[in-house]
Amino acid sequence: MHSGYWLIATVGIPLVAAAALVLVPDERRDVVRWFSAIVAAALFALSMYIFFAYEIDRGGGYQFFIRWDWLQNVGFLRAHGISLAFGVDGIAAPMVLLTGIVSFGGALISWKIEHHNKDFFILFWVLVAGVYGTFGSLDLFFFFFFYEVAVLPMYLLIAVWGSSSTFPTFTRTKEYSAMKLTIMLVSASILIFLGIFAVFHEAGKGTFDLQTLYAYHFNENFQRAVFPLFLVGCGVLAGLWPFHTWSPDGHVSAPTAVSMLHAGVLMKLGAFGIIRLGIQLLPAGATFWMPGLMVLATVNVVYGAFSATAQRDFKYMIGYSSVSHMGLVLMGLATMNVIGVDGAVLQMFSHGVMTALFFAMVGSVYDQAHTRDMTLFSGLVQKMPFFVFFFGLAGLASVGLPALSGFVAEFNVFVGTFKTYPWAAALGIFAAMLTAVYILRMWSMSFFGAFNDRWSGLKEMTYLERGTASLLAAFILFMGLWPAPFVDRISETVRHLPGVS
Amino acid sequence: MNLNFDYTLFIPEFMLAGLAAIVVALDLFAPQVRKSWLSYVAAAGLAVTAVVSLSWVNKDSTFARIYAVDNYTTYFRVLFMGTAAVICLASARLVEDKLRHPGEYYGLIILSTVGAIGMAAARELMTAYLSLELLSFSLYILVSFAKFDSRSNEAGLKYLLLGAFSSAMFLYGLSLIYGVTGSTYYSGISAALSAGTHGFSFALLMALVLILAGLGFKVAAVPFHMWTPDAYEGAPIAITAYLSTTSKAAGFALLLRLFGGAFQVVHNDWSWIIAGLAAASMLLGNLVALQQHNIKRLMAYSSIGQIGYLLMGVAGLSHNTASALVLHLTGYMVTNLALFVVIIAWYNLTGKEEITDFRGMRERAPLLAGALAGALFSLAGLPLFAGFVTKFILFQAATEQGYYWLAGIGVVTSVISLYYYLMVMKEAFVTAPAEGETHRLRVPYVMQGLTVALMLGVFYVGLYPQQLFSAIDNATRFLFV
Amino acid sequence: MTDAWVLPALPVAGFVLLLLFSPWLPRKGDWLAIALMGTAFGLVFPIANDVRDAIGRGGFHGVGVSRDWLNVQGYIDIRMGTWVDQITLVMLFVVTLITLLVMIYSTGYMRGDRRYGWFYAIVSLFAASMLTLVLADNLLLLYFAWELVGLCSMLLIGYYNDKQSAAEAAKKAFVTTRIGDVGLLIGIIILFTQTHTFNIQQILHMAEAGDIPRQWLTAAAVLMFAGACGKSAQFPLHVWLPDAMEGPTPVSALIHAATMVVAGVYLLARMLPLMEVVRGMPELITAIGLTTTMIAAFAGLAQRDIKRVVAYSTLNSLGLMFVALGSGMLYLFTHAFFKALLFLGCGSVIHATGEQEVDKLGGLWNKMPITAPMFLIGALAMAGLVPFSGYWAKDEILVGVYNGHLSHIVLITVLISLPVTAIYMARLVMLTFFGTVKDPHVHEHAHESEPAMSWPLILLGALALVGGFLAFDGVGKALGFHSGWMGFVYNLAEGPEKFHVNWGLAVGSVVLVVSGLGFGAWMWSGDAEPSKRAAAFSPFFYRLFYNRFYIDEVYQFAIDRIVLAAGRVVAVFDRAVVNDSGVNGTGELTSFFGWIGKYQQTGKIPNYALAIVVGIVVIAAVAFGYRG
Amino acid sequence: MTQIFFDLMAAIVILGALGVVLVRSTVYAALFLIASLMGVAGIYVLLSTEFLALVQVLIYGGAVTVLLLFALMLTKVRDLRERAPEPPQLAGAVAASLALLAGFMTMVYKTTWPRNVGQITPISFNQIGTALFNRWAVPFEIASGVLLVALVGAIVIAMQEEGER
Amino acid sequence: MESVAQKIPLEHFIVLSGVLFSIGVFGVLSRRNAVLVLMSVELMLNAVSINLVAFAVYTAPSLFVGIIFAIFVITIAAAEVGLALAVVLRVFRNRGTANIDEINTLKW
Repeated sequence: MHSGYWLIATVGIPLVAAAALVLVPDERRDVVRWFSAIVAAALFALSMYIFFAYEIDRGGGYQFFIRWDWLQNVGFLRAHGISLAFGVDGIAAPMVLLTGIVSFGGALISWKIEHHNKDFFILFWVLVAGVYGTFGSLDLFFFFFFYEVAVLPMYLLIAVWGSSSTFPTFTRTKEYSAMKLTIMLVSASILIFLGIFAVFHEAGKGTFDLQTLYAYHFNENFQRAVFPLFLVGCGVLAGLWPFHTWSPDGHVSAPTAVSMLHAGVLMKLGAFGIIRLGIQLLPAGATFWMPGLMVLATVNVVYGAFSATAQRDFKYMIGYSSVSHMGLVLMGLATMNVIGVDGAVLQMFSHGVMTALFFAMVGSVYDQAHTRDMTLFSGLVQKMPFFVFFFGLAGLASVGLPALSGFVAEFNVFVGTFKTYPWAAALGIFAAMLTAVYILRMWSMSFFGAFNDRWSGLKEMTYLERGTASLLAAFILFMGLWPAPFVDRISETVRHLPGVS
Repeated sequence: MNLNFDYTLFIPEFMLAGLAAIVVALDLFAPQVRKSWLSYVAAAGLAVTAVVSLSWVNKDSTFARIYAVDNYTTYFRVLFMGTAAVICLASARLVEDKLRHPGEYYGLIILSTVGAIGMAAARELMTAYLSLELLSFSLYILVSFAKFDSRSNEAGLKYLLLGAFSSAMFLYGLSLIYGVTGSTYYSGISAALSAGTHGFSFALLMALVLILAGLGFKVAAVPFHMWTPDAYEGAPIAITAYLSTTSKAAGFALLLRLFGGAFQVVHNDWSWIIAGLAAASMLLGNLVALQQHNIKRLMAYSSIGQIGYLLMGVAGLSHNTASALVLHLTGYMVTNLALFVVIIAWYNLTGKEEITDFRGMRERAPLLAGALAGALFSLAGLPLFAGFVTKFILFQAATEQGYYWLAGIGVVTSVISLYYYLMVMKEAFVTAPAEGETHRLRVPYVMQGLTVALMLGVFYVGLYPQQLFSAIDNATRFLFV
Repeated sequence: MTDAWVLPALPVAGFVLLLLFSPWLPRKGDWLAIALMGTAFGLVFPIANDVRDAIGRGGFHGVGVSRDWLNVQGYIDIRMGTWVDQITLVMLFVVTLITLLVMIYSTGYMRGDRRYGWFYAIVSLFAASMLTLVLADNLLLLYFAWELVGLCSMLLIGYYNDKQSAAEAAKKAFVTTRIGDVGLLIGIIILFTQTHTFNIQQILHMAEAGDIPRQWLTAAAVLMFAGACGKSAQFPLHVWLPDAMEGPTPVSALIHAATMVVAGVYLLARMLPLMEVVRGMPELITAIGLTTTMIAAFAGLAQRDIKRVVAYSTLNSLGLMFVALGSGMLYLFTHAFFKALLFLGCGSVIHATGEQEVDKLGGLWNKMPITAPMFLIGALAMAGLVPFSGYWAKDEILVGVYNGHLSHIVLITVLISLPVTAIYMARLVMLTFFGTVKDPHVHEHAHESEPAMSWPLILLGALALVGGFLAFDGVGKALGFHSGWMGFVYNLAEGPEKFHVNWGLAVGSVVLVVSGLGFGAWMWSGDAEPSKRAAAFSPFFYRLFYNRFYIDEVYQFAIDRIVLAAGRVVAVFDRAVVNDSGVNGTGELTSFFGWIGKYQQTGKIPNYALAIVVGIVVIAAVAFGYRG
Repeated sequence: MTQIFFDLMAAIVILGALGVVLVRSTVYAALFLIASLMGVAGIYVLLSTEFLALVQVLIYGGAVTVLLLFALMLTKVRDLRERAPEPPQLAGAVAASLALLAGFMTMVYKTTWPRNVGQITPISFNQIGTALFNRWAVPFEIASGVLLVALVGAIVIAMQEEGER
Repeated sequence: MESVAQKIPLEHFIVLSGVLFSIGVFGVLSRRNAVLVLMSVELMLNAVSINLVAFAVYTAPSLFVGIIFAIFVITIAAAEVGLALAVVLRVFRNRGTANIDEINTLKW
């Protein structure tokens, strides 16, 4: 067994970093940058360690387990009432790694932020802490705690460092997007909130400890009644149709690193929540409601893909493609079979890295051109071959090209789905084809063709950006070519999930 | 009957009375002393008294069964004195700039604290009522303390007239209770009610309604809340802070003691009323707050909303909910104080109190802006800050009593509240400062210290409330004897 | 044989090395790619030798070796590995050889190009993927490679990235084949869910043993066939191939003639036992192949771009291979040579003249003494004139069709296509190398290509000339195949299938081809007066052929008016209904309630007091009502 | 006899109260208030609580009413007649107070009130004093606090500051 | 004077106090002058006192808590009037009116 201190450090380090940054004077921008880069690197290393040190042959249970009692024997709480219980299983481990990768990338990409970069990184680290905390928590209270921590900095991150855009038919101000994102996400957590209350009350154990609650067998009717709360509550964060609109608008307005984290890890929290709270806690409820989720997920997949084909803004397109891809995650979860859920978790990882890469790329062109309208660009490849290369790589991953991570994940999802809902799988694969349509549409529109002289001032990506992109790309390839390290960990846990056959 | 007439129980109250006298005397007889020193003296005195009052921890004694000094009282003693100390410190600059008679100002704050403590400690109706009036009278005066500000006068008049009106209602209710049970002791009432003289039930109902109206007015529960926004807006800003903290908390201290001690046996007769008030408060407070432009009015409606959350704990009154309620109350007070310290500091520096006037706070006073953000997040119930934990526990306690629908309204309105808190934050962080107002502002060290200390308090409640919650749990145990 | 994975590994190494280091390598590293490819080509022979020896010993069943790639114990076990048998071997030989030749050729053709290193990197990647495709022992790896060759194809079609048309063509190629791939993927998944394996041999066994429910088997077969159609550009997914000519010509030769486009044929050959089990499947395949053949033949008549004509001839050939359904391996083999030859010839012409409109070329015979005859050989082989390789291969197909249980209409249709093919090949040759010089300026500049380009032409020309003789057992035996080449390729247990000539068909086809050639030569001789008259005579047909039966327009309509329009509708719905009404509407409604509540606050004391009293009265009323 | 006395006093109380709330002239209203409060004192007498009656007369009759009249004079120098309330306000007031009254009446009607407590022993001033300073010392102290606060407050608020008018 | 309890039922006092209280409420709701509003509040407080005394006499005469309570009520009422008048005067001095309809700058 490994020490749980490593895991708790994933939350502690960013929180301490945020607190430490408060003390740095505003003007010392480089100190902030270097400090954050070092923190990010440390977290990345830590995440790698946690992921690779997770032992496969132990039946997929929780490792790196640690428990610090936090609030107990008081009020309605009994022993271990609320404890800082941490541990990762085979599902959380890849998510921890994902967070490490994306936050490292995000921190590096944010190097060029000049405006109050101290504040930016404080909020950034709080966000990262929240994400790590959610993935690591084995306590219902702290799960929700960190879940909200992850949402909390989003408003300022978007509203202060984001950008407003004007489109032919409407305008998206950053304040609007930030507000919508925050309000929608917090609204969704209302349902989780109530669900948690119900679960706690029903179990009557006086504790929020998840493992204790997992051991309790909830009445079937209760499960059916409460599961939708978790499903929709977490689903909104996962971009569940029709509660997805916060996501594309949020992307459009967010600064690069925030978009990366937002699509890269934040949306994963939702799907992760469905597993942790929904499936694990209320398996019978999950079994009962999953056909409904399958319908919604299919709508997600197809709807997102269709929407994406009509977008002119890079970020909108990627945003809607995220909706579509997160739909695949939900689809995988809805199968309730090992391969499908495996695929869903793989897709979470894959989409996280891939979309982070997307946004990193969009950021590098937007920072120079101050527009993201793909119709205005043309022949970018001649000026920015690296940019196009990485963008293309991410695009191909999202298309589901083999040898890239997207394929492994989508394939599992489709296989899993096909077993139970062939029609949904067929529609999903059809949407994967639409993905090719919009990715290539963008490609041929903006990257190829005669170079538009208006953009002669554009420069190739900086070395820092290339490095970041390479990091992300490396993981796309790693998972695409050799998925075993991921699949071994995930499947070992998934096969033991209750209700998953 | 063997009654205990131990006057040592009142040492903290006597100290406070003495302190008030000292402050007034200092103002009167030493005019050359800088007036801000008065606030330090008052705050120091309050702090010392708070420490002294700690010596009654875990002692359960009453004065003639009228005035209990148990953990509950001790808790609120410390809480109220702490709050008063903060208010005194925070008002220093304001009083110097805008108000006259600083001695009386601080003296009244201190005396009002006595009233508030009395409300928490009283186990008898008359005492409770008189304590309430002591607090109220002080507040009437404090609200209209800005004599030359017609808004302050107006606020004072409204508060006073409506306060008198509603205290008459309250009294009528008390008189009926007295008629129904023949006692003014909580224990006597409880005993009479559990003896089950059901013929009285309609009078009892009427009495409960009227008492709730009176206390509802005190804590500003809808529909008895109408004075709140006006009084908040008109009052000197530090008094607004005081109104939103001690005044409310004292109301709840009384409510808990009264309903826990006297009316718990007829829980079914009133719990739904409080639930209704809670729902109405949460909804109206948070909805109307959406439309506000003045920060004080906004805070007024926000506090109405908060009252709704707290009432939720009263509706399903039990030991657990009471603990949760007091925990939330504490978190709310600390947070609100932090927020108001920021607002006061900003007001002192800029003289403005519209929400749009907060623009550029991040540039001009980063510390204040940071605290503002933290406090607003806390009020909205987001984690890392006090509001999340306390609200979570409060709502959980309420749902344990079956009030899922209330908790539902509670969380929905929390989200609504997040919207207007974020609008404030938007001005502070996103909007650029106006032309020519870009220079850094120098926040006095006292205010800086207060801000930091209160924010640490917010984090303490939010991040590790075990001791606090245990203490509260110990305190609320005495409610139901 | 068990080490066959080395074959794709070599070009993969080339790809990685070039991708990372090509800017710093001398000549951008083309030598590296060529050397690695050459090694791979060389390594085919030991493998072939092994297989041949194994067959000689009897009981050869193909050699597979695989490793775990993704394993969820008890649920899914994907093993990646190689499988070597005769079909594989044919493909390996073709792929490595053609790739090598194209790479050599490209040193001349692509010289000085800005992205020279990238070109070699992608061609290496393509070679690797194609080799993986043919070596794959399981459907998933096959799909893996299938998609990757598609990617390389797309990248190379869009190689001239400053041309919008190239980008569009690349997009079209990828999306169109992707439609087929969707089918393939679903087919694979269906097979997996029914058999719990991806291993091709196991699946085939189960299919033959009838272990797979009929309806699923049918679905899988049809869907996989759709994949084959996409990749091999069969009707109705053929539209991308002519446009793919936007890529550099060597690429057209390699990918869009010799190797990638026959992947569909390869897939069908690989899955033949499964296809044959399904009722109606062979008929479907034949029908699709025939349609493609006819469309391509007629459309080829009217094209103006030299490469497009060859592209249609490719379609034509692919159609034939489909018609043959498994008996087309010889055609596949020889087609690779003569079609690569044709394309490289075209490249030579284009390189020399900088022009690819046939209307502007002409009279190049003397100017290009090597290219022209080689091109002629290729054209004649394509037309199927005896004794060029195409003849024998085509004869094989005709015999197969004749002997098969198919309707005579099939045979007649195929026969009809023969003279048409001959006519447009003749037209191509006449317009390019003979006839009058239309553009003196172009003619002036024309010159023979450098050796690096000519030698591959010559080699391919030789192969196109003699490749067909493999059909004779004697030749096969002389090369060391015990039962002749055909026997080697097709039959393991049932004994060698002899090459037998159906004289009627043989003579008939020759007559048809010769008459076609003659007619073509007459039509386009000199100033090509007869052809103009013919075109003027029936403008309808001319336009129909020239516009490729308007199939592209149909697609364009489907994409623009259905898919993209649906996308726009969904996007507008999302904006207007979901967001502006659903999300913002909720917010505004909430705000409106606040607005109503706000104005209850009148500022007047009596009103406030009234609220208190009303509150009390209401609560009391409820309480009394509840109690009373 | 007792009943008649009660009816008389009740009539005075209620008519006086009605006068307070209905009469337009503010000074008359104040005089009606005196009448009404004296009626209340009569009720106290009826209930054998003479001490309270005395207090009532002294405080209300002597102090409060004078104070009120004083205030009226100070604030309404020009116009001692109050305008009638707006119809909506009046309607609301009538409806609300009638509803409240109905509530009280229902309550009275529905509740069984205690009877026959036996003989009332008049309570002496002594007893009241002892109780106030002994058992009820705490409320008494607090009440004195309230008075102090009111005193200080009234002075602070009403005091004419330097430079004012 | 003979005992009241034999002659007059307790209800009469409660009805009287109820009516008085309601009239007071009506006054608060309908009067426009702040001083008159205050007078109406006094009526309400007196109603309370009547209640308290009546209950004291009828239910627990030996403890006479109600009478003590009534004394406190009267005390508070007096203090209230004093304080309120100070505030009214202050308002009048600043605004020139004691009409509560016109004191409505703080609203919405």
